[in-house]
Amino acid sequence: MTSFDARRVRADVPLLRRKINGRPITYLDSGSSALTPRSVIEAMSRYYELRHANVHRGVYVTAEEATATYEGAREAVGRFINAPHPNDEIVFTKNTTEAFNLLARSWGAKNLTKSDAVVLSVMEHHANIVPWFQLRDEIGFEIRFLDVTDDFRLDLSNIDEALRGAKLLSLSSMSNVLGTINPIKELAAKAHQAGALVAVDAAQSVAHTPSDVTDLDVDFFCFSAHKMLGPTGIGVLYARRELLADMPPFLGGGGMIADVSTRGFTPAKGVARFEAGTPPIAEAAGLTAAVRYLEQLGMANVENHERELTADALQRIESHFGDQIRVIGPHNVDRRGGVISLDVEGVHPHDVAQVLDQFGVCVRPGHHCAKPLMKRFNLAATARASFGPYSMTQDTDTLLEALQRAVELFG
Amino acid sequence: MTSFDARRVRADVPLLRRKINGRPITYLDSGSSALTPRSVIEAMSRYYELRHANVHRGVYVTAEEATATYEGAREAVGRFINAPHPNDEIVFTKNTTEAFNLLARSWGAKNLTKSDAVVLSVMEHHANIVPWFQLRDEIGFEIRFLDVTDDFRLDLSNIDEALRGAKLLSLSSMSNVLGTINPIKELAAKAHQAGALVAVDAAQSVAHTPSDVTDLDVDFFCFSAHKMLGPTGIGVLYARRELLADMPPFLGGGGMIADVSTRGFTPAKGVARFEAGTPPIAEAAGLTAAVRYLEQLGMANVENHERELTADALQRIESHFGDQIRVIGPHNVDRRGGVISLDVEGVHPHDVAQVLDQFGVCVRPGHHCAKPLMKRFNLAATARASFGPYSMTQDTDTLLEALQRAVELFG
Amino acid sequence: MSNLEDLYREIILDHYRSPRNRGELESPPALRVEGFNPLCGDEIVVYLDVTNGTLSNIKIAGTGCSISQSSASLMSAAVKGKTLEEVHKIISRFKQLMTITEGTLEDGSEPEPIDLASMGELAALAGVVKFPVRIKCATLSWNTLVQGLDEIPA
Amino acid sequence: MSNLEDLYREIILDHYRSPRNRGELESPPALRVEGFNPLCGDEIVVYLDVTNGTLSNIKIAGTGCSISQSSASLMSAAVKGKTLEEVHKIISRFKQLMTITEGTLEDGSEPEPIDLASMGELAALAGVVKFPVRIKCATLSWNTLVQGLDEIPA
Ligand SMILES: Cc1ncc(COP(=O)(O)O)c(C=O)c1O
Ligand SMILES: Cc1ncc(COP(=O)(O)O)c(C=O)c1O
Repeated sequence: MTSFDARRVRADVPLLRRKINGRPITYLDSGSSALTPRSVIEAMSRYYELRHANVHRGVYVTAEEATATYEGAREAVGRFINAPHPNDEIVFTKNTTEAFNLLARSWGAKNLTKSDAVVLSVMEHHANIVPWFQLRDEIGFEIRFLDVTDDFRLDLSNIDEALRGAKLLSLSSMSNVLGTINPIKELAAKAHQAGALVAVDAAQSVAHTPSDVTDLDVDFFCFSAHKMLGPTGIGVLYARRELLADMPPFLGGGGMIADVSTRGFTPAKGVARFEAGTPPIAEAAGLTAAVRYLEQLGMANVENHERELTADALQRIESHFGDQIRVIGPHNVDRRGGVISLDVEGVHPHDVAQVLDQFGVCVRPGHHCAKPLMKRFNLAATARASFGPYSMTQDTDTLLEALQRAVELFG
Repeated sequence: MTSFDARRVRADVPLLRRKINGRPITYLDSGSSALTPRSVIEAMSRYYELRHANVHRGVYVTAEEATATYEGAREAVGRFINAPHPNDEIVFTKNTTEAFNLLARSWGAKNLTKSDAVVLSVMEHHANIVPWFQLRDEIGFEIRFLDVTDDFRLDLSNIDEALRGAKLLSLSSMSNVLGTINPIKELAAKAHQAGALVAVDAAQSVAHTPSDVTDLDVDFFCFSAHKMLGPTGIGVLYARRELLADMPPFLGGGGMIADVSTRGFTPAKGVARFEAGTPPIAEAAGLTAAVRYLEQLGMANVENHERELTADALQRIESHFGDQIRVIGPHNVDRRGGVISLDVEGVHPHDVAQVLDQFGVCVRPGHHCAKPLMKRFNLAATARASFGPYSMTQDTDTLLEALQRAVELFG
Repeated sequence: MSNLEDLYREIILDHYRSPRNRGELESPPALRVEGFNPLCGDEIVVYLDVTNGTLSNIKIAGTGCSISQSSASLMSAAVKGKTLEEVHKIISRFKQLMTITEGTLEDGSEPEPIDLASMGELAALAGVVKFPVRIKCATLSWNTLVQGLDEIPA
Repeated sequence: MSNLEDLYREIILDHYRSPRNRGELESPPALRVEGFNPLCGDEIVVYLDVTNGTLSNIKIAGTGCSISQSSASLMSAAVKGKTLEEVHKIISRFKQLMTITEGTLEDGSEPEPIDLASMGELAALAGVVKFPVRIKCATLSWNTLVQGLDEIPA
């Protein structure tokens, strides 16, 4: 914690100076999208002001600089998640969702057949469910869902059975509804032993805990820049080099080919094969700045800071509201991140969020793109508060004040 | 021309103040990617500083504002290309390339069978070729290529035959190598008569000529923001409402579903069905600003301005260099845009671009993602200069000076 | 600035806490129509009995927020027992109430000037228009009703 | 700042205008290897005759820019008639010349300090490293040669 100071992070984020309904904004929706520090915004402005050009093939100075900016982001991201060969393993997509579609349509379409199985969990985000359904509907493999226990953990009681004969285990590292952190390293070892590859939906964890694909020993790792203080419009698929080298292309077009004639085409080698068309160049500059910013904070510091905030918030919600507000997620902060889903007795999440908005408190009501999980717990929706590195206890204070009003209004 | 003043446009573009190798930059690569005016850069910065949040489902103020920003871009783009029902017809993609992949994988996969045919042309960009090859390699329809004449026009001598029994005619409105403007309106009428739908690759024309999908009477229209003074990371697929309503989803994930269970999913209705995951929100803000900027210039003014520049440049290149430099494209400015591909006798395009860079002149060497066209004219590459609304005759002056040096060095 | 009291008027909270005409009707003979707001997961089911040109009975089932639930309850109270002609008038008046932004009801017709006094309890929903994202909640049951009426053979 | 004369030295322009060892060899017996730069469309074909551990003949075909063409020509002149051992030494010295940025040759080995004087005409390519995008042009023929040598049975 030495050098970490949330007040300084807060000062770096211009949006946190805004007032909402007469009150300073209390941003508790980092789980949907994190706020951007000034350095990220400026990295993109500077890019457009000084060195914007299309990448690759350019010989002139700004085109070389744009290319270096773009390829530099691969290095930065690779370092951030400890990918051994960034230039052969980091593919830029538009978001986590596209990363999973690429994975399904490329690796999946090539390697899965009718008699195979893919293992997901009931707590997955739709991004890690729907692409598999779409592919399955075409080629007919089996999709197995690991259940979630009543205390909001992955149900691993039948994991060996679930993995038997499976080709892929694809799991989120942190649930975007429950906050639950899954034991990816242990599960990856188990899956590999069973002969399955391992894909991780790291969208929710990447800005809140350290990421190390080498230590975790996973094969695919997907996330979005906008959840890690970076820009919209860019996401990442990490794929282990040997696997990526064998994956057929997904989107077709310029930049992903070795040759094209009027009869057919030959795809390019390496990561270029998966990056058709003009890539998100300014966004790559922003992502690099976001990575640098998080590295300077130190991801272990961020994790500690958010764990303390979460422990405090969980404790205060429980002691203040008792049975009136149910937290849909683990109650202690062991293997749990700063995503707090609330079910307020007698008040619909939409109304909770509406009342909170009046206090400048930003939380998200809804199914959070995790309908199977909602169904598992018989909920239509929750109101979700989530922390970022700029969050502080004063945010929890305002949250409690506003929740109190919601409870009173509908009580 | 009344109010159009290229000097003012130039003053709006920060990058044009840069010096390259000691000389003011001469940016002649707008065909690859256009430069961004300050208003576009600021629209994105302001978005991040004031109202960044994830779209949809949000109840709090900034989430509503972000949603309004994003949906507002649909309206702005719809107005710009005269789409009758923007909210049901404008889909945001990451670039033109993704737009064509979406078209092929959604409309194409649903409507094309082994016995069908799709008509393209030899002058298409890979973005409008490779996705069709990929789909064909799976389902086996016929792809017919319209040829290009020796004077760089679409060869329409056998158009009726080519269209016979075809389900789709997919053509660029302006060649990114030749500058040739194709007679889309006439061809669309012919194609419709023959029972084929019409898709337009407007990537190269959208920032240089007025676009009117209603007047052209086309069914699909694809382009990228970064070629129209807007940001990287966002592109557009316009699809006629009745067609879009029937198209199955492409990418799967959050936001494109009506329901998801552990058994399967139901897709959402409308444009949402095609926008899985967190969309390019800041980029949509930038695109809106770019549209506004171009509207203020007036696309007819831009077209006139660039036509004058092109006529002047073509004439001067010919009179100065004679046979030493061949222009690979139409020689008069009738139905021709400001893309000028050069073949310099005895000097490889790579070397041309390298010498030009020394003068601060930015041109692009290469096959311009149009390999079938290159093969048609027996070229490996050209050096391409292309104009934007900020281009002026002084750019042509410097281009000529630098070309002279290239000819001398290798002569 | 709009405040919470504009949205959550007493009448609305009352209809939310004690919804009128809650339940189901056997279908057939009743018409059963489902409405769905995919964004927030709200679901509504409207049951309609139409006899001799009169909406003789209506029941509401489903789940949703206070605005969608109270709007459904207010709607049911307003239309129950009315002739179809009157029902259509009520719908069109409600529609006007909601059309500070365009296209709140799906048939796209134009709004007219509105007389709040004539609307009874429904007028309590007037505050919703100050909260544009909630308009979808308020109109869910009404759109579902319209859809049901469209299915009734003329 | 780097200028054009660094890149386009006289020797380079000379080898570009009058390429050495241009042509083809019948294959087989000669080994034929293709190199390809997908970014700029340059293609190179290298023909190799190896007899008794010596690169007895080499021919270059294909098209490309002045840098890729002259580098191929310079290469052919440098390696022709040399033993394979000597050829590998020349390759590794050329590699060092190009490694201001990492990974210019594909085998990823480490560079050592370099003695320009010992390199003869090849030293003319030293200016290329100041133009990082052109390194790919200069190394195309060399990577193709390496690929060919790898295919020769030991
Ligand atoms: C005619 C044409 N089509 C398609 C594209 C592809 O656009 P993008 O790279 O933005 O997908 C381009 C630009 O390179 C183009 O000029
Ligand atoms: C766990 C998880 N997976 C995937 C996603 C999808 O990310 P995106 O919308 O950036 O594609 C999200 C965010 O919504 C998430 O929280």
